[in-house]
Amino acid sequence: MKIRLLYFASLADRAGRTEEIRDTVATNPRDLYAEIAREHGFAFAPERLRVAVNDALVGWDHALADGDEVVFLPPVSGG
Amino acid sequence: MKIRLLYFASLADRAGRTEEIRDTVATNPRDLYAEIAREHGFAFAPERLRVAVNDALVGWDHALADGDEVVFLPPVSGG
Amino acid sequence: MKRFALSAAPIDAAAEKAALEHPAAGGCVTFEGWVRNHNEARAVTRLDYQAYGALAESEGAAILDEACRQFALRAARCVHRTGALAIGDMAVWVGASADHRDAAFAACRWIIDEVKRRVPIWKNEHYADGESGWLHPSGDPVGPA
Amino acid sequence: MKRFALSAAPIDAAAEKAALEHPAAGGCVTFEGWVRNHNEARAVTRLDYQAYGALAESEGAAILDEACRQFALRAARCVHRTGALAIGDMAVWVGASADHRDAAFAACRWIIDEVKRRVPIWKNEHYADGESGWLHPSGDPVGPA
Repeated sequence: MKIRLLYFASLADRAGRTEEIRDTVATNPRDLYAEIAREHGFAFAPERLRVAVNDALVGWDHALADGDEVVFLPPVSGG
Repeated sequence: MKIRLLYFASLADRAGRTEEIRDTVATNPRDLYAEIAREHGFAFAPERLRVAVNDALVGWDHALADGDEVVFLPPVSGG
Repeated sequence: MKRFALSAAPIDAAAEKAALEHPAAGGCVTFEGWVRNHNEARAVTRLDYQAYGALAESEGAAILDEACRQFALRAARCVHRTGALAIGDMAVWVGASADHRDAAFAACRWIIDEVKRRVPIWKNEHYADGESGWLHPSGDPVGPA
Repeated sequence: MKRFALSAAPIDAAAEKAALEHPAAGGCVTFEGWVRNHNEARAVTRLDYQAYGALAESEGAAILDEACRQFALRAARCVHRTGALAIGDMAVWVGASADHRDAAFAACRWIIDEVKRRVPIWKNEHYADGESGWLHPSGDPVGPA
């Protein structure tokens, strides 16, 4: 299925892009992160990230659907 | 000796004045307060008041001098 | 500029806050006391504040100096109104700037608590039923300096 | 008016504070985060804030709603900047009004802590030595992940 990914902060720097559309066999964020972390060389362990699907925070086992927009959130530093 | 007294808040209301000059035999604020509390009918026990002489806080046994300006401060309610 | 002031005119909060700025400060915390329309379940219509001016200024300055020694601040200021105030008017403004927010929060809270406890200012509340009264909170007496 | 907002333009603190007014409120506490010229002993020259807009707005709104349920407030608001900021610029503004100052202080502190912990906004610090880095949880710049 096709998934749209948005990247922020150091993940965008490392990926060299702020978004991409991927055709993936991953069915949940856990597997999807393993796939893209390998490809882009992301150093964050999943424990340090949060995941959002379609602009809402979800768990790592959330079932992905075709057309979903997924964001892996590195630790935040607002304020 | 002559002492100038200033009154604030409910003490001014009770005394019916904001200041007075008294000829007194009191040699410290403790005796002076006993004298004026009797005369003006002040209800505050000295424990609930602070005393200032010449715009500085002092203890109840502070030695008064002729011409001193004395203020008995009821509990404050600023803020 | 004095760190503590009494003011018979409305407080210019923006000017006070601007005086806290410092390039090393990571933020500031301010407290504003407003005249509210109720106290202890009575409807309040307006207030008068009376100050023992000379001692209020020196006691207020002492509190601000103590705050600057106790907390890691870049600046701290306080202004307190005197005279007649209406509902919604600003009665007191306190501000503290610091490199880190812990110090700014702690100092701002400490300053307003000390001002309320120590500075010789009294509030006369006017109630909707026509009565009025000076507030003399009971509580622990404050010793001489 | 939304309680939480992102802003690409300078924050109008006076307008935000005015939106906290309420005749029953006895005061308000505000926190302003300012861009300071140092962090962890490094000289900072400027910052960029990047936000994941949709989630930042909903997470920020959730924090303000939670604050209004947890504390006895009359109003609470927060605005966070995005984009390029210089030293001294206001990065975030938080304000809470309440009948009593305990609630206003506690809520203001809780809101800024939660915003810093939860809202998806990231800071890129630019240092005097020409380096820069995105700040992630501990405050350590991590460069590219």
